[in-house]
Amino acid sequence: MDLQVKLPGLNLKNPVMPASGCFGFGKEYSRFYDLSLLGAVMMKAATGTERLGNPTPRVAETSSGMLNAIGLQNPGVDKIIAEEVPFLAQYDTEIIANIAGSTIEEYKEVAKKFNDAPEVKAFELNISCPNVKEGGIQFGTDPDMAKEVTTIVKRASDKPVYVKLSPNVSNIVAMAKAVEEAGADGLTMINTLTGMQIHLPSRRPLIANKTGGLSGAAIKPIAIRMIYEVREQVNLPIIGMGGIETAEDVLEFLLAGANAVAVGTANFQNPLVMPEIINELPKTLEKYGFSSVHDAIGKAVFV
Amino acid sequence: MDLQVKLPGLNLKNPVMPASGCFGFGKEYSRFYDLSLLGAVMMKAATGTERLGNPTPRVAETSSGMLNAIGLQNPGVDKIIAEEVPFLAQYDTEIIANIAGSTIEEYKEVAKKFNDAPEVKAFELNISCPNVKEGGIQFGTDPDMAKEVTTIVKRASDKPVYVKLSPNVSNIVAMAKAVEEAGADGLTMINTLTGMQIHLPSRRPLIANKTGGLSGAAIKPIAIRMIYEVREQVNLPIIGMGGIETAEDVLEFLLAGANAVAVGTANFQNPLVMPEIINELPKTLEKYGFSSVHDAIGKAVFV
Amino acid sequence: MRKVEMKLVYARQIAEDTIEMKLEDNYITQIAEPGQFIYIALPNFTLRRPISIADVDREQKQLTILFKIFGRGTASFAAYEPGMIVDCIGPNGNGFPFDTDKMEKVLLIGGGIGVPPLYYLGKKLKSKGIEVTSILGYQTAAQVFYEEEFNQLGETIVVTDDGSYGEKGYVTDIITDSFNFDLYYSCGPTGMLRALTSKLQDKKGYISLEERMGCGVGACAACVVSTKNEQGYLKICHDGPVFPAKEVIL
Amino acid sequence: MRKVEMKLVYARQIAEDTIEMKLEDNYITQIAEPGQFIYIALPNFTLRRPISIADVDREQKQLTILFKIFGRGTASFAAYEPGMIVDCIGPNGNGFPFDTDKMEKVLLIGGGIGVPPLYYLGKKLKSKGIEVTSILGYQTAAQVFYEEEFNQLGETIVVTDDGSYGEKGYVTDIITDSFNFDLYYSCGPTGMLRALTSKLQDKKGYISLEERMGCGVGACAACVVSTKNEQGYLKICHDGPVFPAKEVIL
Ligand SMILES: Cc1cc2nc3c(=O)[nH]c(=O)nc-3n(C[C@H](O)[C@H](O)[C@H](O)COP(=O)(O)OP(=O)(O)OC[C@H]3O[C@@H](n4cnc5c(N)ncnc54)[C@H](O)[C@@H]3O)c2cc1C
Ligand SMILES: Cc1cc2nc3c(=O)[nH]c(=O)nc-3n(C[C@H](O)[C@H](O)[C@H](O)COP(=O)(O)OP(=O)(O)OC[C@H]3O[C@@H](n4cnc5c(N)ncnc54)[C@H](O)[C@@H]3O)c2cc1C
Ligand SMILES: Cc1cc2nc3c(=O)[nH]c(=O)nc-3n(C[C@H](O)[C@H](O)[C@H](O)COP(=O)(O)O)c2cc1C
Ligand SMILES: Cc1cc2nc3c(=O)[nH]c(=O)nc-3n(C[C@H](O)[C@H](O)[C@H](O)COP(=O)(O)O)c2cc1C
Ligand code: FES
Ligand code: FES
Repeated sequence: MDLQVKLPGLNLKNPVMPASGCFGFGKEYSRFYDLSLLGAVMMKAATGTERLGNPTPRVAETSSGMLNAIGLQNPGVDKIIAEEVPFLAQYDTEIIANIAGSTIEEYKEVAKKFNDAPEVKAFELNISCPNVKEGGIQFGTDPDMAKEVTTIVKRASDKPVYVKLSPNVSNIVAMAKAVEEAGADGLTMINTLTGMQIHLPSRRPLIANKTGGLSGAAIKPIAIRMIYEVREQVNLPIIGMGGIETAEDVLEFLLAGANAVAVGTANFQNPLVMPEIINELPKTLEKYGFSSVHDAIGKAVFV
Repeated sequence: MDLQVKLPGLNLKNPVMPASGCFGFGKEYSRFYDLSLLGAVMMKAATGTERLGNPTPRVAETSSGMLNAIGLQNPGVDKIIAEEVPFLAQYDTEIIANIAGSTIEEYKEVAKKFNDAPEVKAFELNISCPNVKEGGIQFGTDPDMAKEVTTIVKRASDKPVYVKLSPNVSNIVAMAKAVEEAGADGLTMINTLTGMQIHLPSRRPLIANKTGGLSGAAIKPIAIRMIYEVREQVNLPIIGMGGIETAEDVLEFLLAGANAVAVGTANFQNPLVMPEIINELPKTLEKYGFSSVHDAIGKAVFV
Repeated sequence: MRKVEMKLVYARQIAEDTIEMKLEDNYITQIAEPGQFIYIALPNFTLRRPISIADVDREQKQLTILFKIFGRGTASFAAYEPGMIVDCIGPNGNGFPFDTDKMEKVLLIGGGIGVPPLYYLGKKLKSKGIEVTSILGYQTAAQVFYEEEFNQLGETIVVTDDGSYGEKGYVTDIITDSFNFDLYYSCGPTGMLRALTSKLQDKKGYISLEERMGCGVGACAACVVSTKNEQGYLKICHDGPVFPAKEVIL
Repeated sequence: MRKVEMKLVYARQIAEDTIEMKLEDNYITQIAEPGQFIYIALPNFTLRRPISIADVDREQKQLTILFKIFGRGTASFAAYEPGMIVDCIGPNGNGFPFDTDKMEKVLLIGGGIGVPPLYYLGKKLKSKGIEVTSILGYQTAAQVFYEEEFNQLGETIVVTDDGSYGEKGYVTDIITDSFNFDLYYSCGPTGMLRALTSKLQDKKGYISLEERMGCGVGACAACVVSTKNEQGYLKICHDGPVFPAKEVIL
């Protein structure tokens, strides 16, 4: 069974990769399995300088999901290039850098630095992190700002840019079209939905940041709907994510129009989930009558 | 324990009522228990004339939730007033009419007719049903259109109008403020999030209408977040809903700023869920140190 | 119709992916009629699963169901062990109507997991002196079940799609003009019901339908079927699942 | 650290809402150190639950855990029966450091469900000839557990908040200057640790911390704690849960 997927800048041996922020820079999960099994690795968000993130508690459990408000804790782009990228580069997999910032200037700076790291094959432009107050949320829900930051990052680097879309919008297609016009090479979707949990004993939001991003199986129907809508109207490749737990989920995303997929929260439940999915995928494709991953992409959209 | 809640037009003996569309017009559930136990009943959506709704399948199961695309099937406002309202009026509970339509004219007409039904104590203005293609969705995601329809309905009737907000928006506070300006007496939130499921064997969206509204425990964190945000900035009473299954969930909604709550999907799992919640509520309030429902409202917001 | 706790007293696999269970309670078993269903809650699944009542023993207070492991819900239900409590609503819907004064011979046509409700119906009809002939269709030999039970009711013809057991073909291939009956009753996949009702359009018959359900009690309008008359949509869970064959549009 | 299936071989309630379990496997039991934890998956809960290792029997390949029924996850775990398989990651984190050459007497201070990891530590230290004194604090008599087990390790003082058993008060009330020890180890609620570390600020000690976790393996940065030095945040699941008392900001 042919699992390969070719996307701008990326030759994926299979369509499965970890979602940004759910896999650190790979070291911890490399204790569980060989990272060369993965189609790619999306690194944790990088900002211009070190970020300490939000106070704790940073996570809460919800029905079939979880909330997180990590707040972009990361050692900063320089340290990531010096210490994390070389570790991942040992493996036979593609490295995608997740770029974040509070200002357009910061996005540009991070992009420029990663541009000089040859091991990094593509960028995921994180304009949708709901946990950064200074600006992240506006970039991700306003088409004009999304366009602007995409344009700047495209100009600052020659690597393919996949823009990560926020689901917290009235019109996902408008967002996708805006970044398409700005020259995005692809889309990744969806980021988390903004949610909250109240801790009854303390009568306060449980997450110290009050709100957090909802991820996990709970949001899968929203991810599928948004990918489907965007695939109908926009010509960019899509890396889909949001609640993937099984090979059947992967196929559902492919049918809805994703070209590849990322797995986030499910890693926390089962650190071996990605190799297990990759292992199951050929059987699952065959069961539903597909001869390759490519064969399944968008099949539920254009009929 | 005092469970009473007073809201514009409504004297609720307790804050629990069925969510519109999940309880029909009460007849079916009256076979399970005495509807006088309920604080109120939100009737299924009414349109100007009979609607047949969407083709089947109309529902799909998701992780901790479900999708529905009933499509406003209902016998039309006249028949509802003639046949359904009198049945509900037998019970010692408050009746709320859910008003829907494809045009502003239709909303106005339905409101006018219900205005003459003395048993109906308040309106829930359904500007957010994602399953009506002609216009419903625009009303619910565009602040100006929401304002317009609210203004018209307010003018057409003297009953208090609770506007039902859609969660499929970038900025829920802007929507709430818009309808507040238009004279809304209260808000009900949230309606369902638009989602989709792909049926793998047929390679097509499972729901005949393609997309459906996601409800159930999966969406509770989004409902809590939106209610909290609106409560911080808007002065209208809120009837909260989205994933309520237990008395602790009710308390969570109250703390986040809801003045009363509605239970939807959970009725399908357990037809007795509302009497069970009402029965548990005093113990739950006591456990967390509250002396009445009123005492808990908004306690997590203003601290 | 009530929400009751039924006790699983017996479970076995009787064919490929097909489970037979007996459930005990004081209420549903005392009033259930052939064609009605129970609506079963499974932990951690949002929606209940509708399963037809395949037989009832009022004295023993036991109800039999037969179900196929289809998706994740039925798979988890199949793992239940005797002694466990099953959260059920029932009996739901309306059963197969019959007026024993007006009929002598009936034909039962079941397809796959549509066979079960016909068993309780056939038993009831036979006990009232009606002559029962049954045609039971399955995909393949491994999926055949309840042949012996139907044999006790009257002439029974088993058909398999691949001919690996009984006659080869579809149930509709079997029904020739030589069949002589006043009324037919059928339950099975929609494709089969469509073929059957068009083949038997001159006959009076009742068919039992399936649709994805929300509430299961008539409140949500998820499970509708179009009718040929002015009634518009009917609710399968509430107005059915059994309908006169000529009334509904499949 | 691996993902393994452990077999539940023994379970009993040992105090109010408090369960003791023994789990069997070939891997975790062979390498687990005092202070490490296992990370347990429960069906239909998104996140795993971290539970400290309370004792290990390498020969029997059994590991003991003690946990309190706190919310829905631990309640569902408490209903597990012997023979069932438990999906665990472990052993996670770093245990309590000790250098037996440099110490003679240690003080263990446990609060409530923070007591368990100290038991395995105390056993290990005693076996190396270290003198162990334990102060165990509980809310009330009904919640006291493992007093007998700690008595085997050395002098043990039980304290309850309400005085219904042992001394009345908090563990910090008990520690007077007459206590003589080289090092202390503690685990318990954050409030207790805060009071304790400030009272014992001149002493060297190690404390075990709790925080809500995502991955449990160091990848997601959910479970951080601030440090007093240039390290910034450390991850409790990966760099802890045990930290030098003077290094972290509670
Ligand atoms: C009135 C009625 C009587 C039935 N009687 C029987 C019976 O006696 N034996 C038997 O094996 N099956 C019967 N079915 C079908 C049975 O309900 C489905 O096979 C079952 O719900 C599938 O659940 P799942 O979790 O395995 O599948 P999944 O695909 O995981 O289920 C997902 C959702 O789809 C629904 N669904 C899937 N297939 C069907 C279907 N064919 N009909 C209705 N809902 C469906 C499920 O209830 C659930 O809500 C009956 C259906 C109806 C409507
Ligand atoms: C390193 C470590 C070791 C622990 N060892 C033990 C032990 O030996 N015995 C014991 O009884 N308890 C121990 N705990 C606490 C235990 O993990 C929680 O009581 C448990 O996770 C609560 O789960 P729940 O489903 O009952 O509660 P819920 O409130 O329903 O849980 C909801 C979410 O919050 C998390 N959570 C709730 N309370 C805590 C907490 N105190 N610490 C971390 N996460 C929490 C849960 O893991 C879950 O993700 C330990 C915690 C940590 C971090
Ligand atoms: C703990 C956690 C941290 C995350 N951090 C990031 C991040 O740094 N950058 C980013 O673009 N997305 C981040 N995400 C979002 C995920 O990459 C993903 O889009 C989302 O979780 C949906 O996928 P899932 O349901 O499989 O988890 C994070 C998600 C989680 C749960
Ligand atoms: C089957 C179904 C039908 C619904 N029909 C309506 C409707 O007619 N009008 C309306 O305003 N909301 C309708 N809703 C939305 C609910 O009233 C409620 O806002 C939503 O389901 C969230 O609550 P829950 O999670 O408790 O179900 C419907 C929901 C479901 C599940
Ligand atoms: S399932 Fe709700 S009306 Fe039939
Ligand atoms: S829980 Fe993920 S880093 Fe500790």
